[in-house]
Amino acid sequence: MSDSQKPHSRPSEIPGSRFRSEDAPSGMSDGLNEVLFVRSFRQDSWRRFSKNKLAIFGLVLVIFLLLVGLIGPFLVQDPLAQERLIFKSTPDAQHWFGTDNLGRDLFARVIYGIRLSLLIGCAVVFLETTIGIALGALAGWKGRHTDSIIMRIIDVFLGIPYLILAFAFIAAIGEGVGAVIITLAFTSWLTTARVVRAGFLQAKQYDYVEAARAVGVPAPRIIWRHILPNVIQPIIVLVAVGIGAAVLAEAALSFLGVGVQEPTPSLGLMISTAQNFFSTAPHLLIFPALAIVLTVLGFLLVGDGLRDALDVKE
Amino acid sequence: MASNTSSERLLSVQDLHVRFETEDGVVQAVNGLSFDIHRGEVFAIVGESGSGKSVTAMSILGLLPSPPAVVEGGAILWREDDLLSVNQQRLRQIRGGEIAMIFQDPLTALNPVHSIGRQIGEVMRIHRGMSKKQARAHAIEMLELVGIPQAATRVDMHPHEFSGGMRQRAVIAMAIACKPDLLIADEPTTALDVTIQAQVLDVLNDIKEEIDSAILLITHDLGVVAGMADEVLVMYAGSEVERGSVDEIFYESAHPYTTGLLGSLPKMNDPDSELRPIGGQPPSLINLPTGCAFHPRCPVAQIPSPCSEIVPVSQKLTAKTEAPESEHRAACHFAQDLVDHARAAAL
Amino acid sequence: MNAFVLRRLAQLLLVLWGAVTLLFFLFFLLPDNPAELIAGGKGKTPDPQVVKNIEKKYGLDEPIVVQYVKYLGRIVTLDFGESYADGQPVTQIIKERAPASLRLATWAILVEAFVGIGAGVLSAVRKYSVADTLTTLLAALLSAIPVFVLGYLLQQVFGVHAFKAGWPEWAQLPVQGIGPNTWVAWIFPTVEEFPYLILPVVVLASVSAIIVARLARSSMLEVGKSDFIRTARAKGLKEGQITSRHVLRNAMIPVVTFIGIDFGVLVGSAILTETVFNWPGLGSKIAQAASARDLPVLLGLTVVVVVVFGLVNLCVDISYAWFDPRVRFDEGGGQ
Amino acid sequence: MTEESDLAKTSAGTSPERVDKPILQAHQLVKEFPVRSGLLSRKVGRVHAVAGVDLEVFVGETLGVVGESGCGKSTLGRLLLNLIPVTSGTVSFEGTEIQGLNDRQMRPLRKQLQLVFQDPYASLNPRMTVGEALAEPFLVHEGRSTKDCESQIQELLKTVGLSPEHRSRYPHEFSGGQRQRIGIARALALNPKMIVLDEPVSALDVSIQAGIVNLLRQLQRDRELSYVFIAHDLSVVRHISHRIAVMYLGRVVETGPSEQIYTSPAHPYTQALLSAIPEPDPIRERTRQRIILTGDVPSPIDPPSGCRFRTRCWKATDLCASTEPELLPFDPAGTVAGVSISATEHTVACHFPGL
Repeated sequence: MSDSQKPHSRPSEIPGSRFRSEDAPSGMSDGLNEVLFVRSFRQDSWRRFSKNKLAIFGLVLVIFLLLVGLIGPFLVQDPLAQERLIFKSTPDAQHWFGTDNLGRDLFARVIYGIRLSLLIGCAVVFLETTIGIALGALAGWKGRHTDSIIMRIIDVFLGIPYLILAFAFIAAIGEGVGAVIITLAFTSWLTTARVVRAGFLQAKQYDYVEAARAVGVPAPRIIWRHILPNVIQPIIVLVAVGIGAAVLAEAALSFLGVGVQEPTPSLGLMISTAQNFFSTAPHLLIFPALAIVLTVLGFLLVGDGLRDALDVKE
Repeated sequence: MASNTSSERLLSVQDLHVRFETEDGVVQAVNGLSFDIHRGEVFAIVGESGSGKSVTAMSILGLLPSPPAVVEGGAILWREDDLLSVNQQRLRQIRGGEIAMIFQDPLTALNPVHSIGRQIGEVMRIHRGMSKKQARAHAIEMLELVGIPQAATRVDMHPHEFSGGMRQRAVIAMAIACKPDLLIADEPTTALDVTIQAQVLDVLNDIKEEIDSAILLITHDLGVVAGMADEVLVMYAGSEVERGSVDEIFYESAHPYTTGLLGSLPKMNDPDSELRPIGGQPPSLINLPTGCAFHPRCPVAQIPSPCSEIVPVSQKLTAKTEAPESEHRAACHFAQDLVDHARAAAL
Repeated sequence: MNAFVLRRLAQLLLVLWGAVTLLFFLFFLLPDNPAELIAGGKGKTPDPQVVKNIEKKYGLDEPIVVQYVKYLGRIVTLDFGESYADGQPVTQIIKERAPASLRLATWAILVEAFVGIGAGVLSAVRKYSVADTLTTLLAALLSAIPVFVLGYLLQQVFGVHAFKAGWPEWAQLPVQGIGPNTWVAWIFPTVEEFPYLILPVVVLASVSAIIVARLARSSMLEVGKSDFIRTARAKGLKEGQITSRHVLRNAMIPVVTFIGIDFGVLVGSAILTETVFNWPGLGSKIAQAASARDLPVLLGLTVVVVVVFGLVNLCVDISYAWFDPRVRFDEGGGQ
Repeated sequence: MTEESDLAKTSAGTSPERVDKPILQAHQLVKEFPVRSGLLSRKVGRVHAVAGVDLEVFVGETLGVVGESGCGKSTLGRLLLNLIPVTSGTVSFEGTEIQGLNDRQMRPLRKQLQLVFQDPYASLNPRMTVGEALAEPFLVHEGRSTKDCESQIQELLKTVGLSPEHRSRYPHEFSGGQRQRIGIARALALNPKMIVLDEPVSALDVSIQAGIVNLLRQLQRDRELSYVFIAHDLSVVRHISHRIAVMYLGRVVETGPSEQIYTSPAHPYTQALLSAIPEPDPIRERTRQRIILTGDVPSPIDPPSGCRFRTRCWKATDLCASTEPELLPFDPAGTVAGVSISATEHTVACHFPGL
């Protein structure tokens, strides 16, 4: 970095030290920022998040669904038990959502389906984020050839449409819950890695990172204390959005018959089956579909709210 | 020193108040500022970050983003119009046509996707109804006027192909394209290197003669003020603390803040003198000190009274005999004493 | 400019090679023996002799690396092999099905771009208006509905319900297939074909269009805050002129990038959409091939999709240079 | 000769007597950044950021490095600290060559050699309290936790004029000047012998600048610190420096005791630079003559042949285009040339030096 390329950085370029509002005047004398007493970043973000009605709605939805996923299965009937005499029955007091084409309690299946969706979503995002941070950090910190190689790998992965890549992984490792988790994780770490890499490249230019080096702080501590906390915001957003995306992707794979297999209660699979009976039993499709929509919606809204609150730029 | 009171008054800002309603509270950016600008003069507003000088400049053309900015009370008179209440059509006529602006950062002030010529020509097309072709020809003329070599080829280039100094010249060319009566230059050289700054100041001085306008110069650089300005207004925390002719401000400063600013500058001709910083920190505009906003940092403040209790009004100071028209004013309870002291010391 | 295009083409080849390699090894390292699949299909135990013959016929008895090199060689001559399922040459399948997918995708992208950008610009210009709030809500809802559910709902409403409730003729839409499929006007549908196109295009475009709208909105607002907009205002431009001359083109830069990247998502959605609407394109075939483990078909069609994806992004990059003159000149400099 | 060293001493002004022993030496320092392009990031050019710089810094003195943006002064500062690898040349600190040492090998030296940044907003991690930031050097070098070095942190804060209570606050709660004081405190933590100050006051308001400059001068007196003070603001540089090196496009074009550089600049660029500074004195401003340079600084990717300044120089001849001038002792009388170069001497790289 020669100094010609390094513009006199303005305070507004530093994360957390900027006074924020969607209508913040740009090009306003930087002094205005300077004299404003700026509250701590966390308080600030929370305040913005809590003012966002949609985001709060999403958060409530997510908490509710998490409770459903955690506690629900202990309260409902066996989702696999077939009550042979009541196929495709409409909702009633005993079977709140009715029964499916094999006479299984749909309410129980939807609850289990939500649990499975959340389980898959969280597991996928955990794996994906771990891989993404590791590779992104490696590329961003090491630079040069390591960076080039990782970026080329990402290019290749990005060059293959997501669902096709998922088909390929599924083809190689087989079907079922575990395979779906691994498949989705290995096909979705790209964004995280790119974001982390970009964050590292930027953070490496920050004066305080250079200051840490100048004091003699060893690399692991620089990464851990100085860089990661400052690239974590976009990752938080990606995690929230990622869970929703994984839920959708699982549903799509199961819908196409290459994901979770019968008799495991998966929402996508339920919808796939229900299509054949829509005219006689629309509830078979509506309830699982509603469950997916609410789950995804919750995480998307939380993600969007976080994006605004943390002021993450795409 | 040209005496300006007799020449045509162009702009009159009267009791201007601007606040910003932010999430952290209300920022009082400008508190009751008044000044007049006459044809042919360079009027400088000097202040440090947060003093409200740029906000003042932007409020003249109604360029403050609202929200969060709220301009309340006061008037900005331009000829017969009050710019704060004038209709949109007339305002657009004035913008770029009668009053033009030069911004601080020439890189961001230019649209990256359009050619320089198109951006300069645009002003002519709006205000003079020129055709594309005429506007381009005029743009070349303007670029030549501000000293850009090979203007005929450079006119079709994009901003990123220009160096910093050339960009600022292009911005100036754009501002003077319609020969405005008032040119507002908001920190026109702050983003530039010293040798380039000298070039740009030179251009500004030349075109001032050329278009016979007035210039409102907003800057924090007292050196630039000394070289360019006729009249100076010093701002601190959104208010006028002192105003007068450039000589009065530099040689007979009547406000402790002005004195402090001058004292904190390194002197080229006296390198070994100890710098005298102004103590303390700039005030928060959300929570201004009571009384005189400068009192917590002021070396001559009498606390509690009057400095921390009574807001000083800007008072006219007795002029030196040879300058009867002087409008030297300062907002300090001890302004007259300080001036007398300064004069006594100079003798 | 030419150097730029050449460089991007070279990059595309590299990505293509990487993609083929990745997919080849993923597909061919799977636990099941492909020959057994061909002989008996999933879950059956075929005669070992038959399996051997098949292995010989398809060269599956050779080491994997040899198969890989041979496959690469064949791809270069545009030979993607034959379907395991029915022996049809993959090239034949591509020829038959690609135009249908192309028609669907082109129209979907057009709708996505125009509707998305239009709605986004409207939202940005009338910030916090009813229309703006509505797009926000719709955006959240639409991105949460799985493509196949959306498709199915539309089928029920405009196909089944419209018919039952006796809606006007134009609102009763076909829900399956592509119609006469005459291809008189290439990707432009004939009058008879048009109704078949509506629902699949709406489904395919909806999610992306809504993202484009959100992106265009935030991008417009972001650009609206930049210094050069203030300059434009100081010049005396009308707000409308500022938007059309100064905001729009700058704001479109990230939107165009997104539309390019989004093509990959679109392909994924197309697989689902084509399946739901029984559209005879590449997407539905990919889905069939994937669940039937018809590897040559899957691999061949994927190669086509990757190439098209790459070309689309190349076009995006070129149009980028028009939107943003900085790109044209930055080629030599910087990282 | 003697007269010149006398001058150097007087220019040191209020600072302690300088010991004539270099603490930091740079020899033929070169830094080139590759310009990459193309598929495989091929190198298509080089930014000649620093192109063969020699300099020495003595114990207890301030060397001012002056130049406009793009002259390579910030890059030079980082090279002196081995924060970026050199392309060629040597940097030795107290006789030890430090170029090419890796981060671990550098660690013991980091105690001695410190850095203060231009932008007080960017140089502090927004997520660490002041106490944590100041404790970090102790943690890294002495393995002590924040609690163990509580008293040192309080002492440091007092030294730079802040209150010890400030240690639990976050950077955003401070004003620009206060943050710069924290940055200085961090640099001082391990009691360094030498600090590179990269435009430490350029981002600050004038009323705040003066306080920081005074603090730096006082610290130098109290601790016998050596400074490399990088700046584009010539008036501040003069105020704090004993010697000055003027840079243009990656090269030192003139160097000497600050008094001489300011009163009798020999290089046309130095002359133009000095004349371009606007002075806060209306009468002087009205009367003085300015040298206004034409054009802009050429690109460091493709610098001019011969003398790098010749494209903007009013004295330039064919000689300047063909032959690169060496940094040679400047003798205003023009009688003797080519005697041994001592570090305190006034040297200039120009074929036609003088007024």
